[in-house]
Amino acid sequence: MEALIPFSLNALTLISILLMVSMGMAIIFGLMNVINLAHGEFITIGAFTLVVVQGLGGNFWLALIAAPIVGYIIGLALEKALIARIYENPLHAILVTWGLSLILQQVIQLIFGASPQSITGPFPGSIDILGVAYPAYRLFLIAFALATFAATILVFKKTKFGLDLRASIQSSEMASVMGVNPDKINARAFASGAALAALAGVLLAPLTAVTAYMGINYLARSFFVVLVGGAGSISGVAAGSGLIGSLETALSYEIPTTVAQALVLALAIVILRFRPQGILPA
Amino acid sequence: MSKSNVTRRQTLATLGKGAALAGVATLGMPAIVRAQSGPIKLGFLSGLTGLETILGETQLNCFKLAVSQINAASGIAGRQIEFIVEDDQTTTKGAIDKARKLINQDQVDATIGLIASLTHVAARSVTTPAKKLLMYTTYYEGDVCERYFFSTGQIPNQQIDPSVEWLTANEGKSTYIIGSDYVWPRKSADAIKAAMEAKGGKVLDAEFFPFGTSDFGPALDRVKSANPDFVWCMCAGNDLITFLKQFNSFGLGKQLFSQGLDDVFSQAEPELTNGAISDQSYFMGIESEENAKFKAAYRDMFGPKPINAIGEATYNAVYLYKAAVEKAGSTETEAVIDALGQVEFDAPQGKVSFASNNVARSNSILARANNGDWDVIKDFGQVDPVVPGCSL
Amino acid sequence: MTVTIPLLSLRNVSRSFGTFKAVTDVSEDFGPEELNCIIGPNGAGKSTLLNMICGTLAVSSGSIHFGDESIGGMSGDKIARLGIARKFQVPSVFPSLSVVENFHVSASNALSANELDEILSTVNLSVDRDTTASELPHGKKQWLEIGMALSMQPKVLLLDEPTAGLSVDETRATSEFLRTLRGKVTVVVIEHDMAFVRDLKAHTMVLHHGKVIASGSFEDIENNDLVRDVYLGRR
Amino acid sequence: MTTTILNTTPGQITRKQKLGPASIIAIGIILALLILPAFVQGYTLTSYRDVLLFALFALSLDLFWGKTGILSFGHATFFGLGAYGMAIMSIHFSIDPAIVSLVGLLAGVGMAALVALIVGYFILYGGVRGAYFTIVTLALTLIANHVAVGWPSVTGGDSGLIGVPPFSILGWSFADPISSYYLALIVLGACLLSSMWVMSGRLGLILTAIQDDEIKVQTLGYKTPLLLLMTFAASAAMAALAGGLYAAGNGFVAPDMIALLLSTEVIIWVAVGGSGTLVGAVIGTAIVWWLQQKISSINASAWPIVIGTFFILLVLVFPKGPAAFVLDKVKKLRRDKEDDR
Repeated sequence: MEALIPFSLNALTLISILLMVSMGMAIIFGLMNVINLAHGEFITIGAFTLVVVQGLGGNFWLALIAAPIVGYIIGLALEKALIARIYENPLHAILVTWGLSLILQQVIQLIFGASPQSITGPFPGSIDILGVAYPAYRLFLIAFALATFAATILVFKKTKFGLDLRASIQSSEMASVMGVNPDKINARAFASGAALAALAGVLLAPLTAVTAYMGINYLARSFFVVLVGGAGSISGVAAGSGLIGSLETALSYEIPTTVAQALVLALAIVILRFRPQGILPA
Repeated sequence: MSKSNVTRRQTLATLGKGAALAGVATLGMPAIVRAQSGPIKLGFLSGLTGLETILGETQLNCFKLAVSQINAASGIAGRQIEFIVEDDQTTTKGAIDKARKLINQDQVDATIGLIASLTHVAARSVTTPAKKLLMYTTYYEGDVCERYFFSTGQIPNQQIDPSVEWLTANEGKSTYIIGSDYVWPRKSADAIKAAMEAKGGKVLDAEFFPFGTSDFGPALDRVKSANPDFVWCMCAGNDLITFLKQFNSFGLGKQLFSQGLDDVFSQAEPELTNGAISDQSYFMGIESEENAKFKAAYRDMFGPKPINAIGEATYNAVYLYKAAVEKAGSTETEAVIDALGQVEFDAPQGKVSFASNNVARSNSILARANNGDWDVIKDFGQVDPVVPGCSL
Repeated sequence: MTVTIPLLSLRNVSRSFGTFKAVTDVSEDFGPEELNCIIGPNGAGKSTLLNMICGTLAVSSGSIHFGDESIGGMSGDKIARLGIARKFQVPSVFPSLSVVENFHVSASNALSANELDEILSTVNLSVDRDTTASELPHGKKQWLEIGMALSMQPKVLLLDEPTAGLSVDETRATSEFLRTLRGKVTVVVIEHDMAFVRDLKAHTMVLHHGKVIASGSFEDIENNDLVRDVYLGRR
Repeated sequence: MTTTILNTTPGQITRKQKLGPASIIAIGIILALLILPAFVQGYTLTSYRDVLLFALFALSLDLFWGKTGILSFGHATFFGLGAYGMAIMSIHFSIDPAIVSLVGLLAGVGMAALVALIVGYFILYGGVRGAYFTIVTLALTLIANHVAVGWPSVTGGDSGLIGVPPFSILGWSFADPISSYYLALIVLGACLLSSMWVMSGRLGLILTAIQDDEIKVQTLGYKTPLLLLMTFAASAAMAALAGGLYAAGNGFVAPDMIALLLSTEVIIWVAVGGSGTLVGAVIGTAIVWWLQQKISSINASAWPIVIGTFFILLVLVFPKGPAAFVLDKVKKLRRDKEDDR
């Protein structure tokens, strides 16, 4: 029984990480159908916002507010300048966003240097849960990820922006007849996706090395979370993260982690054969 | 990369054109004679973009420092050193392409550098058949035995064996290994097992994680259950930082040992590395006249940046090459290789020289990180490298 | 053509989407080498029926036979290879290929130069042979698609509103052309345009709310009260 | 019907019956490459040989991506399987040296084709197309790379396997730079010309038609998943052929020959040459290789920025590829001149 607690907490941590990094992807790839290979760099931008904020004397919480704003602004600018021209052609999206990703990585490295950036996270100690000590920050991460997820769902289900976005995805012609400007909605949706990714970057920074290349580690997996969960639905992300995260954690207790990760990816391919729409389609 | 570097490259390019013209003028001379006058050409090849940028930069700086010192002091046997810097992007394709360029197009006399194992394998596939000298300057698993390949970093018997001796005597008899999933940690784990067992100790388990692992939680959970006397980490590069962050947050209260830690890591993350033990051939804290001069010169040229063993080994490689050329009286590869076995250099870490297996006799220093610096716990002095069955 | 064409027969064919019944209990024979029309108001289930015959949609219950072979639930490409060709409602040709290339793709066997010329003149596209399909006007796209169906040398030709969007002249030409097929191939046409159906003098079946409410010669249908109420009466 | 798909009797497909500009360019390039060793010697020639093999790899991707419009992000998997097949066969098994290269090559090519068939079956028959296919194949490369790194007893792990013998067959050895260069050139030339020939026939038309409207092609009686699967497998086999020869040429394999970076690089090569032209893949590979050599030697950190910017320009300025961009300009110039007359 006691062994089960750290196991479930570890699984929850991984699920939360996947959830955080995939929510932005669920909007940009899942809803808007843009293959964004620069998604990882939006995460990196978030983490480096934390580096800058702390460098200027601010703290983690300030960065947690600043990063989504920075992500939103950069996302908005990039959408206007580049992404808006590539909605029609997935191949163009792949090339442009991959190019963008290379440029962002190198520019961040030129500005900040190659060595890992030092940052300070909140909650250094651990907390006792039913007699098992577990790092406090991880518990915070789990709670924060769930809260962000719930908030995102609410925005998409209840606000006008969410409705407009879903309408304009169904049919941009219909949406414009209804008085929605699809260009504006697309820009805001893309920027929101970037903002969520940047938020994930701040949350990940206390757990991992902050470098210009940190984002690429999350790219392929967030695609998979969205695909397996069901592109086109935000709630699918929870299903996808839940399945991949718990499976990977469980397998890693039994077989080498490398093999476990390969196995989970292979399983995802098989799932797509039988449920091409994902576990929880729109 | 800094602007000055670009200008330097441009200067070199102009120099190169001058050399080409000189080549036309002396076309009648036998090639060997022509090659023995004019500047000596060295190739620097390493990962300057991508995941190993930080190590590659330090390595390149140390290389440039050695070259500029030698050139300022009238060069090698009166000849100036020209150098060409190439980026292997930490890929085999990059390493092969650039090694070929250095050897065929730039016609360098020797190539120095490299970090990741796969790049030295790739570069060797070019340099060894071409019978050109390659000097590798990173501590590694140490199983290469080739006439044209020299290494100035530590190999397991210089790094792991002494560490295990001290750890089993002072920290305890059991350890748990966590490493990145590639050859250096895997082969080193075998060496650790053998060394631990020889001292009556035990490796409880060894786990290897793919590059870019974001969560070590489950592994740390298992470490906790296994309850080893100390934890041995061989995660590489950024994954080492990730591991340290999570290791500290779990607060296991275990001593951490990692021979991947050095001044570059400890100065970037003083809090994270605090208290960890490492074994390197070089730490900035070594007190010697040579090291003081080395650090001062480095600081003058590049500012207050950390130097690590990989960098110092690169610095040593240039000087060892210089000594060998002067001894051989020629840059002809075969003669230089014969001479390399007979020369030594007063390095920042102490005297270094090559053993008969082409690996440098280097120091082995056990130290503990203390707010970014390293306090020497025990200096094992110079250790002879052992590559089973290799004598060249 | 000397090949005997088997009978296309539907027995109690139904198809539902969730709780909605698009087609209910349709039984009908489409006689060999005969012109057949299916008419009915929008949403009557005409296209659904056609989709089931050519395998794009699975049959919920009932059976479709082509000769001795049960084709309900067979994959579309297999049904096509049995000799059932289909023309879609919206002209569906390959826009990035030229007219000739479209025929090369559709033909069941490699076309000889003569066969190609024959098809081109049949559908009146000889001058457009190297035009890219996307550049053809709407009417010519319709003809191209009919030509593609013919190049498969089909035994059954299913046509979904072949005159949609055509001019009066073009419609007349289509009707004339279809009559020349009588006796060579079984033709099933879905149509809206009553004048066109009358012109064809075809065996006609009327669908309403997914059910067959009448079937017979066009004269019979025209004089059927029920049909007049639900469909013809509205005109 | 399938038997007639590959059938291209001359004179049948009128628009393609003349030697098109692409074929003329292809033949021109091959002829130029034939006499290259007269001007380039020694080890530099081995660099050109590797460019030829990478061009073959790019050709294999263009065969699938360019012709079906479905982008595979996993082609490095097949290149890598070819390389590892060659290396594992020649290092782990004691096979008669007279045939070891052939066995290694066949093993690699066979493995690649098999993996393509299995994975292709799962996703192509599952109806996965477009962007989804791209992401799934991306995962394929990640898995393959995990296996290559994480199974050191077979693959040599991170540092790979060294000691792959030069390609030889029944005593004919291609060890020296010149013969291995010609081997690569012959294989590339044969693959290029034969795939151009096949693709100019009905199969090429049908694949283009699938891009336009797959359902319509099905109603014409074609098993479109099967056609896509076969093209994918052929493309994978060709990639493995390139990989196997590359491993034999350089004497070793390493996990970055089966990694995502290589998968993206090959996409760049094809995109630069203009996808769908086949010969463009070869030209694109050479151009990018040359640029990469030059730029990264001048300033290492400039290369990623240059290539990134190039990608963006590629889409925004010349979406059909720089080659097509230039060709269009030339055509327009010519047309303007004719108009003037």
